[in-house]
Amino acid sequence: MSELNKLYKKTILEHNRNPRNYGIPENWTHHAEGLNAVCGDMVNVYLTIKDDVLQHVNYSGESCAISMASASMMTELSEGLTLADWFERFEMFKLLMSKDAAEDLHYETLGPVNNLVTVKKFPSRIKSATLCWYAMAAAIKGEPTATTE
Amino acid sequence: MSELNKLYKKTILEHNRNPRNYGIPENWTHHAEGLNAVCGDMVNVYLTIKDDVLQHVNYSGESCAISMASASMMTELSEGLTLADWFERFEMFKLLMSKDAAEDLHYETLGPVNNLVTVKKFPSRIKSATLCWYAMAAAIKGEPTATTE
Amino acid sequence: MLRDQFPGLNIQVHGKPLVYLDNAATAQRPQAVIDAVNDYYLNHNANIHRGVHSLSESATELYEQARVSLAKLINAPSHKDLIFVRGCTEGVNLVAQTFVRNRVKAGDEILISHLEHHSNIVPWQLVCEQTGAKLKVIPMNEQGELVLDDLDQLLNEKTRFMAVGHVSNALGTINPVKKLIQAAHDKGVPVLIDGAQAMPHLKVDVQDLDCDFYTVSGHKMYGPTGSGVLYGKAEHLNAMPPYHGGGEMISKVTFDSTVYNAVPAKFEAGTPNIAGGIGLGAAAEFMMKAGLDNITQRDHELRIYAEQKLNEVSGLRVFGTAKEKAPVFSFVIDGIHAHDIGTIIDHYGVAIRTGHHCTMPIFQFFGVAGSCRASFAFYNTEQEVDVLVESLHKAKAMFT
Amino acid sequence: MLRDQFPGLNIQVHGKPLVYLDNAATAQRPQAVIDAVNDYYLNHNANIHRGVHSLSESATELYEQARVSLAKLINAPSHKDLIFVRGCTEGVNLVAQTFVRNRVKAGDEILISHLEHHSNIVPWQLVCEQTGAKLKVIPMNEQGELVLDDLDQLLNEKTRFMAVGHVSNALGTINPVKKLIQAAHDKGVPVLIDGAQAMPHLKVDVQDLDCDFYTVSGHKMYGPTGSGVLYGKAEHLNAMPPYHGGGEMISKVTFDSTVYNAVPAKFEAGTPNIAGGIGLGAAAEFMMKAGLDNITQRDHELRIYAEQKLNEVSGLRVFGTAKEKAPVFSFVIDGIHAHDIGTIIDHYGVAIRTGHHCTMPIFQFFGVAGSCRASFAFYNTEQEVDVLVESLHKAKAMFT
Ligand SMILES: Cc1ncc(COP(=O)(O)O)c(C=O)c1O
Ligand SMILES: Cc1ncc(COP(=O)(O)O)c(C=O)c1O
Repeated sequence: MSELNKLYKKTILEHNRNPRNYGIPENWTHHAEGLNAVCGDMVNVYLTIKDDVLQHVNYSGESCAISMASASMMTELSEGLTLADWFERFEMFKLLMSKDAAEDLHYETLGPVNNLVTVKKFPSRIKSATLCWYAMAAAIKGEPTATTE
Repeated sequence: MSELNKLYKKTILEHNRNPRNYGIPENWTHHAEGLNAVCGDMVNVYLTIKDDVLQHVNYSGESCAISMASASMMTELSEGLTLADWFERFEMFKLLMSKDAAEDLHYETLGPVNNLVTVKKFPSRIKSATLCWYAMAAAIKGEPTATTE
Repeated sequence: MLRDQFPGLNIQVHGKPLVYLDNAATAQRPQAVIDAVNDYYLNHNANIHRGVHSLSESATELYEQARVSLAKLINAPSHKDLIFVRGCTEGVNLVAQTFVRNRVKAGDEILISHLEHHSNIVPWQLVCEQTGAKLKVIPMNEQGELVLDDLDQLLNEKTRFMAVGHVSNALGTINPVKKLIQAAHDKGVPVLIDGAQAMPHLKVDVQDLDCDFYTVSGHKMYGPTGSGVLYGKAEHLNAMPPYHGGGEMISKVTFDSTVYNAVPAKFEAGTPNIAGGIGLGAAAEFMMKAGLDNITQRDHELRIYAEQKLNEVSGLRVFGTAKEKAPVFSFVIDGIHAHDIGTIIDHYGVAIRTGHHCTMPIFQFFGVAGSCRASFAFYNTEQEVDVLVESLHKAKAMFT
Repeated sequence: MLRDQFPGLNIQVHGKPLVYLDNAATAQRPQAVIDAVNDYYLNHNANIHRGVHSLSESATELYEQARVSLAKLINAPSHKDLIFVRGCTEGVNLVAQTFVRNRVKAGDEILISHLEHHSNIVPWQLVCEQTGAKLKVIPMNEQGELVLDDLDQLLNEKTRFMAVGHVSNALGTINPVKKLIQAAHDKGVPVLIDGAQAMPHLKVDVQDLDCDFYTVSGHKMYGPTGSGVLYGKAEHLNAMPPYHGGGEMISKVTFDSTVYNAVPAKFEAGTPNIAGGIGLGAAAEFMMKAGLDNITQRDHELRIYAEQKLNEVSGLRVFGTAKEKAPVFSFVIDGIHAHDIGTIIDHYGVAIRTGHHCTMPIFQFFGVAGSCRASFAFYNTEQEVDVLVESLHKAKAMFT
């Protein structure tokens, strides 16, 4: 059972219970919807971008603990970053989630997001973790929707 | 090999080499084309029917020995018959060719046509033997083409 | 025991014995089906219908014999009324494109129900897009049953076709299809029944139902993947234009014109899934031997037991409580998302499906994104229900 | 020896060892393919793509891995450019209906060749019927080679699409497809290559060919029946409307509207032939391991040997004597109809095909109703050629 306990770590469960930056904000400059075709999960990301800096990052949606925690941690990590810095972290995150990556891969800059590293052992759940990131990338690029690859 | 020799009996081979009533006649009252969708065999039947009696029965086409012999023997058998008598023989012939029929089934009235009895042991060839009969039935009924069932 | 004939059940998942409760997605296959597939590859490996050699003859014989078995299983008037297809989805699309598309024009209506699988929704949406016809929907109630109060208006002079599922894959509801067919026929409307989920559970009699079309997924009725049949009334099949063009479906081809073959060949262009068809025949024989009544009886026992056990789990809510239902349970548990439940109980060997089960409109109705679905087959056991329930308690413990 | 890996060859027919020379109809499968199919049914029996449970995950992994193997075999830019289909016929029909049908109008032209299989003729006739477009045909010569002298006129400003076979199933001719594709592209015409008969014999590189679509029959390349792939350039696949409606091909369904999934899922509605796809992946791996160069080399040896031996039979005439050809021999013998030859030599264990081989126009060209066809695979032997020739002598003896 240890794999399972690693997946549903305290941090993850805590973010799931108390998601940060959750809910539709009053104003935003960018928005996109993420759709997971396989299971029907949906997540909406709302951004306020000013001078290429992510001022506010919010999200809404109903989804599993992995997806909730991932989005919650992503919003915390993202706020205040420049777009360039954010895309750098997105690349790291993709590597963290890639099936072939080392089991104990860790990116200092990703902070608590590293807690998601075990997800890659659960192939059908990887998209739960990545959906919000793809949605956010879409929002930044001005695309209305994202589906996980 | 005996099955094979029974299939390609002397009578059959002889009819194949010297088909009776072969060729397109100058006149006819009824005609139909028989098509075997599976192998592309075609046979054309030309009839002269007067007062419900089959005055002349001819056929043309290029096909295998079984088909040639069957058509040749059919034309010989048919000439002079009333339509009612012919359809009676058609029913007998269908029984002769049916897979579940006794191996040594024999209908006195069918005469030499009984030589085809072994065909039913060769499922893929049954249609070769029956095509001309279906074509003739179609011709009598005024249908332009027949395909074996 | 019948269960012993299903080798796919004898495996371990995460070190635990598999508890396979995802039968509505795809069933396990009995050894007889696996053997029939292998027997074809090992002893009769040839293409069918076109050969004069013995191998091709025996392969053809096996394939056509399978069609006969299936016709017997659903009591079709003739095996010639059965078209081999990849599955239900292809069956519905075939009817949509070759029977319905040419009969409808802008303003006409096609009637489906709220309980349909996407495979019995999207093909009709495509036809509507292609023709300007409108899709109408028989509504459902909180129990997951169809509401037939307004059927008389829904079936009106604009209705050209009705397509309804026999059993809901998401909720298990058994629809009153015979009654629906009767009502449609009273208005001259032909009907397709999506039988994907009925076949594994019920005795289906297409003549008694009097449906115009009936679609069957092989892989859900213990047959091979990529197999299925479409039953159609002969008068329709004979009148319909072909679907795919290709070998086998023609009598004569020139570059100027082509003469089509007779039904069912007309609809079976190209080399079919020969091994799949033969295996599906074996599945039909298996079911007739096991006895449809026995299967239905076993379904009923499992359903009653599971219903009771699941209702004892606090915070668990079952969607779909129709009086007539197959042993299919869609449920959610307060505070734990379905996917998390699925992942957790998988670690106890329990395989269920989570999500929308290709029936998004049903879950839109209930206002949730999806559910957990435990779907049973006759080979499941009461102990497996217990393992499911225990594992659900483990999931709850993890999240509190 | 590679041959030993094909258990379907080890059988007796009429008490004689099987000499299987009907490979162009369908191939035998290596044990590795049969094992892969069984492994799925025994150890990974679940539906794919939609499950969070381990069984579904591993089935999905196997299925998607098969796609990767096939992409490697034909050197596709990405495995996402491959759509699983039932076989070549479905591949051609899919392209005809979703890519070509919407691009042509009355008066436009679709170009095929005289050497095509019905599966690459009838789908285009159907499109022509549906749209008023005209079918044009690249002619052939007595050798069974395409005559390209008038290609410049055949590919004109009205031409909207070209569909040509890579290798003729009836004559074995290997067409200069790369040259044809280049010529078509020079006029802005997209091209589909029917690769049914090329895959078992040749190294196929879709990027080198630069074809827009390439269709593959699994059962002819040593894979399971009911399997195949359609390769398409990503830009086309992304732009095409879906084919079948159903589960898996959608992202979001409501009764009002539906959002389609990304390629390849967009074209893979419903439960696919999972076991078949997995088996086809094993066939691709088998071929890469055996080595395409070795296969082609062995083909060449068999072709040279058979050509010589058949030409020694008096009264025997071979149709199709192209310089570039696969080991496929269509022939007739004076005074004996092809079907009779087929039946007779079957009694000596020799399985060949007789008839028009789903290429009626080719035999209309030669003025005969059909032929005998002996088609070889790399696992055939010189001794088998000898048995074939002996049996032909027996047939001749019987008829004289
Ligand atoms: C050249 C060619 N094209 C297409 C096909 C059709 O392939 P399938 O029957 O697998 O759909 C065949 C096989 O008969 C063929 O030989
Ligand atoms: C009710 C229902 N209809 C149609 C389908 C589609 O069947 P298949 O996936 O075999 O094409 C399914 C299976 O998912 C189903 O449950």
